[in-house]
Amino acid sequence: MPAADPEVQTMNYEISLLTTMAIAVMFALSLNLITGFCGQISLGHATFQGVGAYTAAMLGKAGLPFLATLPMAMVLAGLLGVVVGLASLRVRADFLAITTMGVGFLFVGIVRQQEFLGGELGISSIPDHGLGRVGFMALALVMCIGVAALSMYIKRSWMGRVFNGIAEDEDTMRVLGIDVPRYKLAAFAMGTALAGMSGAFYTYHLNFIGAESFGFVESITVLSMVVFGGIGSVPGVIIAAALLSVLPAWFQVIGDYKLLVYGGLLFLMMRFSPNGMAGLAQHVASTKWFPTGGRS
Amino acid sequence: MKSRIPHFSLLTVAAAAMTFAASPAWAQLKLGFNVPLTGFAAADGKSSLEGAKLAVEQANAKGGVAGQKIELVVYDDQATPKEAVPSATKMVEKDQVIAAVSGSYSGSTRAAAVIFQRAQVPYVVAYAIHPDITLAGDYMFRVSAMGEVQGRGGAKLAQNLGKKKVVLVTLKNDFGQALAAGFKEAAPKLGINIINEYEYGMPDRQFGPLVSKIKSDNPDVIYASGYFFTAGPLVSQLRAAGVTAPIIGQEGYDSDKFIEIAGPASEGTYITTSLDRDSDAPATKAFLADYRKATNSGADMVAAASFTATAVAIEGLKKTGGKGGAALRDAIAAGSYDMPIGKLEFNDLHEVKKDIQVQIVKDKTFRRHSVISDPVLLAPPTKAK
Amino acid sequence: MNKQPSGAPLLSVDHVTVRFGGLTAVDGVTFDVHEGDLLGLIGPNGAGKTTLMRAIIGVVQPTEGSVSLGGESLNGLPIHQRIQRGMSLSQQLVKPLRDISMADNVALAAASEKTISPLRALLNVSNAQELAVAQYELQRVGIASMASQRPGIQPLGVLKRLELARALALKPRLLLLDEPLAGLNSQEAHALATTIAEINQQGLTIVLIEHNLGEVMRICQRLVVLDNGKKIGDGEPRTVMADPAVRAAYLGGDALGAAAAQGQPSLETHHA
Amino acid sequence: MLAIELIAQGLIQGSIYALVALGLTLVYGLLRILHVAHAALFTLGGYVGVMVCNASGNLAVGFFCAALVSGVGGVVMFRLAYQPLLSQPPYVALIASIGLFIASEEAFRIIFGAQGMSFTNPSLEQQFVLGGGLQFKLAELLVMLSTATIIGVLAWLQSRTRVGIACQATVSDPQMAQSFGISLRQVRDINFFVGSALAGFAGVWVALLNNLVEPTMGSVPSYKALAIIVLGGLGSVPGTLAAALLLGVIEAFGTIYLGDILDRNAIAFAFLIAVLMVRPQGLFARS
Repeated sequence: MPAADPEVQTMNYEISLLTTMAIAVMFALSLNLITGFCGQISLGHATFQGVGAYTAAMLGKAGLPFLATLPMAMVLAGLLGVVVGLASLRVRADFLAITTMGVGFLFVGIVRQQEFLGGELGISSIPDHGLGRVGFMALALVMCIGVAALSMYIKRSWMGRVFNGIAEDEDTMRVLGIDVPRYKLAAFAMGTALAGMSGAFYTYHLNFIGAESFGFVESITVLSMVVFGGIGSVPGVIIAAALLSVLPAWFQVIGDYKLLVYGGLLFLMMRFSPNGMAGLAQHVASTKWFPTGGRS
Repeated sequence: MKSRIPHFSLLTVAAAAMTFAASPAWAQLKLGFNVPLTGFAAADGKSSLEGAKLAVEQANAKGGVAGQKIELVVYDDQATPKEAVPSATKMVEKDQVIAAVSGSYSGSTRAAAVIFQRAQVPYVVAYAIHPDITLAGDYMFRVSAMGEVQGRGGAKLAQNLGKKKVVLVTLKNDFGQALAAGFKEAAPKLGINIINEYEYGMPDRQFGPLVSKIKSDNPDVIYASGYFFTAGPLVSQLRAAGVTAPIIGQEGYDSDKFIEIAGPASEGTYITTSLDRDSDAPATKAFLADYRKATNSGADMVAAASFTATAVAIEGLKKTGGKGGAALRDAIAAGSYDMPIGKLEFNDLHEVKKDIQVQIVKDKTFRRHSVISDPVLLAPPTKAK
Repeated sequence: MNKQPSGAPLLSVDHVTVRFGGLTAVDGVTFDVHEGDLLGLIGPNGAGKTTLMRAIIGVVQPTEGSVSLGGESLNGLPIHQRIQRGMSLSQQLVKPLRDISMADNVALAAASEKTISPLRALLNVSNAQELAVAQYELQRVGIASMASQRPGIQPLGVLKRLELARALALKPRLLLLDEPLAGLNSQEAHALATTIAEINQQGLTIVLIEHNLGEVMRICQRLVVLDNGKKIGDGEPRTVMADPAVRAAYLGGDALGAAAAQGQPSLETHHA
Repeated sequence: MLAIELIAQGLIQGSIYALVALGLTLVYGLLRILHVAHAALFTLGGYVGVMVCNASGNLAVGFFCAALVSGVGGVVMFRLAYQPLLSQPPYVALIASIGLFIASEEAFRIIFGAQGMSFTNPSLEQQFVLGGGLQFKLAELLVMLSTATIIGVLAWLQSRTRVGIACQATVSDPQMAQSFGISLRQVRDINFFVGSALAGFAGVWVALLNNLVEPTMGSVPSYKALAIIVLGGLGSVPGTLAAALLLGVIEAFGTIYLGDILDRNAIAFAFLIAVLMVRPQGLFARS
């Protein structure tokens, strides 16, 4: 194994951190479509990242190049998303969070029992993506920017306006002639497909996956990123996802108190600024420096 | 309707300050160490850290290596690959560790192994038992017996105890599965009949249904894999339901906490491990005493394995006078070590071939029961396979 | 300018019955609404008016009978398909979207072709055309000056007009108004009733549920009276109110009934 | 014979689920908050129970202190965390509760150590041999007995006393209840106290059954109780009890006969999702 030339080698830490950030932002933005724009709370979103990750891993080991596994990962995750979406339409609004949580446990429970998916040992020795560490990071950043741009576009389009209406009051939207179930399914399909993409990147970034990496804890973490950033706010979610995804690495210095601080931050943000960082920024902007008041 | 948000710029300032904290680096021999200090594996992480620290303190007390003190650079990887990758990359690049030791579980250690191999940093693994770790490359070393080997040892113990019908209770993680695979591989050759196998998850503590089913199976012996926080409740519930068949455990049980939790029910439990409490070997006796002095608690298998892995790395450094890379790799590979968990020599796959110590719980403590040293049965995999 | 009732009715309610468990809220009600009508649907509290309205709009599925629009049965269709077929409802409890402007609220209704399917909605961004429609409808109901403000800070009268503007922006063939005057003082009620009458005269068929008898008598050409789920009166306002059965069931024979019986409601009528 | 034992084990596990889920149902029925941090009070009860019992040598005192401390803890959590967030959308309280739960698990680890705690001399260990080789620990019998009595008393309180009726009224229509002179704050405090005390009580039972309390013992109840209150129909005490016991028995049979297809959690949630597909309003709630 030839040693990579020292200069590039010292940047690996930053490169892997940036790649982790890009994947986390992609994943958080995909949930933001479902929960942020369309108001459907999902406590099982890591399941769709898992579907994407396992699809990419299996296809990769079967010989497909990384870029070919990407669309397949998105399609499969999106399909499962539609199925879960259909099921969730039958359920009362406040049961949706618990139903999606149930789907999350079902996914982990089934995957870890299947031998062809590596069972408890997970899937390892996944072939290299062949783009080189910097190339892979660049692709991840490009796709991440693409998802952000798509989110901004959707928010400004009529689909975004309808999603915003559904999030606030479904019944009124029905009376305005909106086919609410189909819009919810569209949000689920897009959100889960993008989560599948982030899963494919996750697989090739860590080149080793196990069912445990897509469980309830991960679903809570990504939901916290969206809510911490400011539900529905694309810049807020991007910043929150980037920060929270590498927080454990920065918090090494606090070591033992890392999760305590993470839990505390989550609670304090919700307690004092329910609209997350976006709400905080908006509040600071509207009172301190711009007395004329931005959007109240 | 929006609630009035009080002025809270303090929160944003606090978040910003966090990002710039960095640890100062001195010119010393840096030894990397990834260990789960938080999360579900924090209990083992604590013992592992104590063991590694003891080894470093002892080495520094004797003048360190070639006049330089050894600094243990500790990273909490929460026993998950997601945390292990950045930690390992940072150890290799930022801290530029000369060697590294794993005090963590298999998931995180496998992910870190790839990074240390690529950076040509020797990585000595304490108790993570997944086969992929040493397959990652020639810079990888493992000081404890692999899961399959321990599983085969367990089958041999069952045969030695003259038991025929066995029930397997397997913890659903790679540790449990590797042990079960080893046991199932050896059982038919030793005339042992596995009548049933049941699985349970890491968070499970109540085993009522499992215990009832085992009672109806009425086996001669039970081979149950787990850690003290799962095995303690399992053993006490088995005995409470009137199951009297002997129970064979593994190094995961090997902690005083197991006896404390299971209480009187733990009496007579066998475990296949590599830390012999009644050993007359000086290294083991010294370690047990030093550990109790340093932490005023009894040493467990995880602490002994982490101490051993750290000591092996340090002895390698002594031989190369503090040089790392290929020289350190060859020095470690060639060495033979007298450690608390036995006499160690690495084979070509850098696995160790050593005997299995069988301990039994007698009046509230682990005592020596027997030693299993079947060179064929317990041979670790070699590069050829 | 009384509209001649043209041939086929626009909305026909045929023996509609709605039962919840043991309770029969609507019992075999039948009536037709023709193009251009302004029909008042009245009756004492609990007469089944709102339940009938919900059966027409599709919130509730009738146990028996059928509702059809322009000759086409609506049975089994979800709400949004009834709306897409030209029906529109202004709800009793006004629920505008609070974090967007009044104009945007109405524009959302005006964009019904673009939002017919999620894909088409994704491909359309501009709302200039819809904002123009919104401006026109808001102006038509007399609250154009507040177009860019948020609904949250508006008085009830304005919100009721916003609800009306939103219903009109759907360009419906039939407009159902569920107690639009509820909660308004007499000037506001009178002004809004006049606006409703003008919109009807501009050619829109309207079915109005309302308790404010004074205004109903003034602007409606025809009344249907419900009591205990049954239809007990259908026809000209004055003849219907003179019918003893209606007065007995509806007013229990107290003062207001006497005034109606004299045939001179104190308010002047606007029948052009 | 095995079937009887499996049912018995299912009821034992179901009793623990019932005690935890009951508190959650009272809180969710009242405030529509997904109170994930409720499981932290379960863990707190476990620790207090073990420490007090080890110190005083008397188990009953341990139970009493655990219920009391957890109960007060619940009310404090309500006042500090949820009261100010009542006007916010539901996900705000959910994430705040998750943050509280993560922080509390870590606090337990830092204060009480990662290795967990056990009873110095575990009690209720005596064995009971019933007919046909059925053998139980005294603790296993008592957990079922105490759960039944507590829930019986609670159901009686809820339907027969003024306070109980006030609580039920507040659940169905807070504004209406207020207009009848019921102090919402008082009702919410009572519900939080009783619900949290039950969780603390359950924590001590689990400590007894496993002879182990550890920082992460609340992680499974934190999400499983949510599944139970949905199954039981929100806010209904009998519904929650029935759902908890049923889930316990289903898990007992599931782990044995479905063990190699689904793990324990997957079985519970497969059952929940199947029920919700057939009866969207939950198993025992009226439609």
